[in-house]
Amino acid sequence: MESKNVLVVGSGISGVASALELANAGVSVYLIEKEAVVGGHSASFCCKATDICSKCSACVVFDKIKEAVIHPQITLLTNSTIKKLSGELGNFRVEIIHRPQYVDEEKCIACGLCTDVCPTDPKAIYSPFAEATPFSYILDEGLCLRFKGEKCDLCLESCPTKAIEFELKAKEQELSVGAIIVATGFDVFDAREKGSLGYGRYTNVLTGLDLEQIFTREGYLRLPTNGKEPQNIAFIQCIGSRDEGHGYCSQVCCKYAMKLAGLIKYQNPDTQVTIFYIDLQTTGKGFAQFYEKYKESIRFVRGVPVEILQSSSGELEVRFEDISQGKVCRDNFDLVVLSVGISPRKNSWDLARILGINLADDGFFDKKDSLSCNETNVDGIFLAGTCQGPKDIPDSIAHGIAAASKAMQMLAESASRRRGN
Amino acid sequence: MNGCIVAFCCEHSAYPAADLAGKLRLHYPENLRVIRVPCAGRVDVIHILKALEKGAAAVLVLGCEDGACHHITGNTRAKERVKYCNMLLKEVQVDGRPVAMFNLSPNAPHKFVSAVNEITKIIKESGR
Amino acid sequence: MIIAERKPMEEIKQAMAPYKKVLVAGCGTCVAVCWAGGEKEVEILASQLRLARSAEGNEIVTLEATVERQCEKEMVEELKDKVAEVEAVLSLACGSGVQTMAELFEDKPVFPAVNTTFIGMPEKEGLWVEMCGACGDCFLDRTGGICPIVRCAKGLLNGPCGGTRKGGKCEIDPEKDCAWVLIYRRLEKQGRLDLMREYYSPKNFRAVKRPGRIQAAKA
Amino acid sequence: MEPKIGVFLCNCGGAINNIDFDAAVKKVAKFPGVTCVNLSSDLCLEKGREKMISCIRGENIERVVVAACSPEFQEHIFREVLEKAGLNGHLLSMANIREQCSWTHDGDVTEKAVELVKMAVNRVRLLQPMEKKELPVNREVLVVGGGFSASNTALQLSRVGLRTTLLEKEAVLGAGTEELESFYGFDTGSMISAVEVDKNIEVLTSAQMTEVGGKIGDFSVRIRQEGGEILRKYGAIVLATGHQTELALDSEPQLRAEGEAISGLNIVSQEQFCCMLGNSGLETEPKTIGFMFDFSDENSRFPTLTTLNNALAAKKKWGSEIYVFCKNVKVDSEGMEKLYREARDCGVVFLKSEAPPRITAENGRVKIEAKDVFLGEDVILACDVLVAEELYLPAEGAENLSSLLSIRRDSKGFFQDENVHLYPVGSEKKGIFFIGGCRGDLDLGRVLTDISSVVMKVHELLSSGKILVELEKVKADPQKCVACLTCIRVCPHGAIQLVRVDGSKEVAEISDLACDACGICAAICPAKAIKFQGYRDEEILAQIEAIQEL
Repeated sequence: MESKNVLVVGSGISGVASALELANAGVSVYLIEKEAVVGGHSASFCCKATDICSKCSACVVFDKIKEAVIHPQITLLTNSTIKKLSGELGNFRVEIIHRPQYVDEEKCIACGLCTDVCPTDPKAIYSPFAEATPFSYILDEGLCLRFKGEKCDLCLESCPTKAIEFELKAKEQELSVGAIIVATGFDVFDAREKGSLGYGRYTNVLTGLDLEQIFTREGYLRLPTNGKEPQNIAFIQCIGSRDEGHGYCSQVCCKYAMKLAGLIKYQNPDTQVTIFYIDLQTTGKGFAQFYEKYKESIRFVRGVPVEILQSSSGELEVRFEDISQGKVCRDNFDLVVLSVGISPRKNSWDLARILGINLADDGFFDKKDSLSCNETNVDGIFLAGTCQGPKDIPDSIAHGIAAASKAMQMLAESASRRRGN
Repeated sequence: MNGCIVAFCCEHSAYPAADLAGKLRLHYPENLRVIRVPCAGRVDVIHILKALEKGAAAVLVLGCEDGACHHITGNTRAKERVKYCNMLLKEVQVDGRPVAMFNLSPNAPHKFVSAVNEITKIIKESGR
Repeated sequence: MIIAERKPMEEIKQAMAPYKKVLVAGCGTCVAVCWAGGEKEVEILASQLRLARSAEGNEIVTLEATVERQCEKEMVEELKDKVAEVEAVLSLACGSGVQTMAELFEDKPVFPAVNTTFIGMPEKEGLWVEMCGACGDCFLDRTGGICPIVRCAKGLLNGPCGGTRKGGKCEIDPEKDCAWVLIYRRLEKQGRLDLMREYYSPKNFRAVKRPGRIQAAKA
Repeated sequence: MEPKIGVFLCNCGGAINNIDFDAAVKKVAKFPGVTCVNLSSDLCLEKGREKMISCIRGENIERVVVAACSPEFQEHIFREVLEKAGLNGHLLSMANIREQCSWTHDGDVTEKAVELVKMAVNRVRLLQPMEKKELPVNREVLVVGGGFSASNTALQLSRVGLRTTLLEKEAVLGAGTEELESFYGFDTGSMISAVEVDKNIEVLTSAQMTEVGGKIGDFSVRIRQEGGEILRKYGAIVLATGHQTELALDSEPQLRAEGEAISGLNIVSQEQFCCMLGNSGLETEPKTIGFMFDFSDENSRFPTLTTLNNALAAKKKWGSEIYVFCKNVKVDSEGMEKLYREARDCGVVFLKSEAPPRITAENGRVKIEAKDVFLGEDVILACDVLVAEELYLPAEGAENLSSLLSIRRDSKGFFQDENVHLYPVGSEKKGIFFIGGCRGDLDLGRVLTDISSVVMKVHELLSSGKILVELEKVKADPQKCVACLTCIRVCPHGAIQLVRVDGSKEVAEISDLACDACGICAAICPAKAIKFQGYRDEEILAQIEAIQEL
């Protein structure tokens, strides 16, 4: 039986963009997501506007997610992953597993009554982060007393719309779709792997993603240790990019580092900001103006530091080679931000096995050939976004729309071939 | 109740930011009254003057960030109109009550709250 | 079309000081198109007046009306009952509109709220420039369609003067193009440069009887 | 006669706990025109909506106010509820008493909630019904340009069943694909033959647009070809006019050569170097080659891409010594870091300097001096050939094309304003799209993505042949309009045109297809002739009236 609908795996910005384009073109879309909330990493990025918009597209992500969640043609399945795939282009059968979601996102109205009555500390049922869509409460099995054998259902009683349900088991479902768009996104490079930089040991060493989430949730930057405003900040580029394990430039770190630096300088002009870099990537539409404006006020040092030590006073001492003087220097900073790059998903290997698509040598999914941008070696399965390689938000959206376009073209062709004309 | 602040909120940026501020239970003064408009460029000088005539303590126009307006020139036009409005008020020596424009994006609830707090501070200082 | 500019607020407030109830009357044609006296400007001016007077503690009641053209007796006639209710009329029309209103309602004082400035056209959105001085003796055909009486700062008939700046700019205002340089270039393009050699005797402005009267032939 | 208004309050299942709903219901009942007020706790669930429909039908209510959560998520659901109850979906006004009232203030906020409802009631009283209608659109697409992007767009559009016209100002298709051929082994010939054989594509060569009018779904384009002019109608226009490169030689201060004139020396562009590589009959193969990029233009990726590919090709073909002078190597495109490493492994020397190098001439060879950052001292190199830095610029003719279509360009002159809501391929005018080099410097991966994206966007707009619009949402009243052209100049989406109405009078007409409902024209119209349904001046002023203790 010829199926016209499409399965989009992963609801990051490129998955959402593909789903929206197909839905607006009348195709019915299954959008599955392994987490409880839609949006992936880019949903938690902050707006980096100073007196003018710094073109980071975080608000476009916000708008598109909102549009996708309420779109009638898109069936959203959170907490679900692919188990098995069979069939071929135009007639795929996909088996999906739903992890039990104890709070039904349709019913939950985020009133917070359950959190008030919950006896555990930290609370087992809590409000999602600011950027979460659907904005429904999350129940953590690890903390909840009921999953430790106790008969506690205080939250179940207090819930006005009966959204909480404990006796849920993982359930399976089979979908028949015409094409599949893989938009599983990326893993943020774990900065702990670079032990000498002290991420995870020193609280004032953050990653780029941490800084984004601080601005999204608090709106301004305070030192994690003492809550004061940092006076002296360092950004270290190429963490987990352009090194032995990652033979590629993650394309996003220089841009988000400079835009965050611009935001910090705008909020507090006398903060000193230093960016340690290998090659400054100042490309992209609209970035020339931004770079001209902040070129003078940010100190750029060529060369990536190797070690960060925390002195007794809590200040971070960064050891780096100052190339212009040709000797090793030590500078003190209140805060160090490691601009972590984009790495392939840890579980991309077993998804590739299920779908039968190849992995490229750098760990991302492989394109069919150098002249195609979404097709994979399996007809009918397309790649969208950072699962195929590092991209920034506008490129991920464009890549998602392109994947939708290719899926739609292939469906149109296979349908006409079947009709024999 | 020392009079209300009337805020014309663009439905692409300021209105969703106000909703997000609500979801995060961020608090701001109660005397704010939000009027939803399709774009900051829809707000006309007469709307602001009529609000002031009705006794508003201050009038806010909240639009998208400069350069990120869904309708390209909506927020710049609004900025011009607010400037023109302030000039009109100065002509009649009624410039004790602020008319201000703020730019923000839909995922910046903190900017919405700080805009409202800033205007409330200005009103208190001018002793309205 | 006729271009006008709103009078400074100080003047209008003084004119309206003695009155408690006034009619603010706008005109829907020329002054509306140049954003000086249309329906929108009527509302803004009325609102300003009410704000100013309530700040001074002596309220003013304003009636607002805008007719299609204030220089037509039949159209201004429609305001008859509104004018009856008020003590004075503040008209945002050009000079001829204000006088038509004053003629029809002689018992009530009529005050202009705009200064009628010139006959002109929009250079770009929001910027109007003077094009014609209504001298009554048009000789645009011989100056390539550019009027030196109005667009040359000195109104020379046989320009350009000796002070033209580099780039064909006017001696008096470096921003403005010298009208005669523009005339020269256009005539050059049309191959009618011999017109520049002609001598134009001064126009006899006194001969034009004021006020002008034109009786159409096919009445 | 006052319309009968029904107000539906929702306490959100108890989540809204700082509003005294009983007092609120009493106060709301007293508002003029309100015939029934109901309180429920689950308006957004199926049960609540059923009750609402039966109440609207029962009390034959003509206007509905819903005081509950934010309209962002629920407004379209309540519009469907009204339609099910037989009421026009537009006669609804929402009061946000949850996110913008109960959740953001502590203490009792009943007073504010009642006032928000009063504002919604005042507005709903003036709302007028609006019809939806499907307007027909022309399904033909005009693709301007004849290079890689344009031809591939036409091929993919024909695959989804849309007819395209390729407009190429040169005599032949396939211009500007030299780099693609040499770097990726792309075969331009097969692309051109595929275009010629495709019955959905009509090719007009050595043709140019002279005039564009109309709007999305109905563009009328005048095309000049060999002296003759034809007028054609299109539904959408895609610009794929590509880019051009220009040597940064004459514009570069530091490239002033002291002593010998530099014109005699062997300074070439990347394209010329590509051709040198191509032709085997070169008399003297250059022994040392210098490359330069990223000094006068730090925003382009293209110079790095072409330099790395040419350097590698030269190394393999002639084995000559290659020195690259640059400030930062732009590797933020797919596969660029791999190329950069491959070049270094092959022995290409990269010298990074902050200041641009000084070019001088020395007995017939090009001398380059630059202070290398890592060595910390001046490097002086004499080389046979210097591939000078190139500026990546919009194709010539971009200037008059953008004035022809009256669309905005970005700060470097490329098409597409730097507004994130237009990305990836849109413009501020619906139905006009840009792809490839004409909207910025894009590497091959991004160009391919652009092509497929524009195919999707055009398919979405045109393939069904009709677009559903709200009829006369923003309308200019012909009686009041004095055709002062202000709205036409102000409209950011070019949706307003002058049309002749009943014979002589010309008035402004707002096209429902092109209008994006922003209301800028309604605010600026001097004669207040433009009405924006739902946000008319009366409706906004009525909300201000409702604010009590101002």
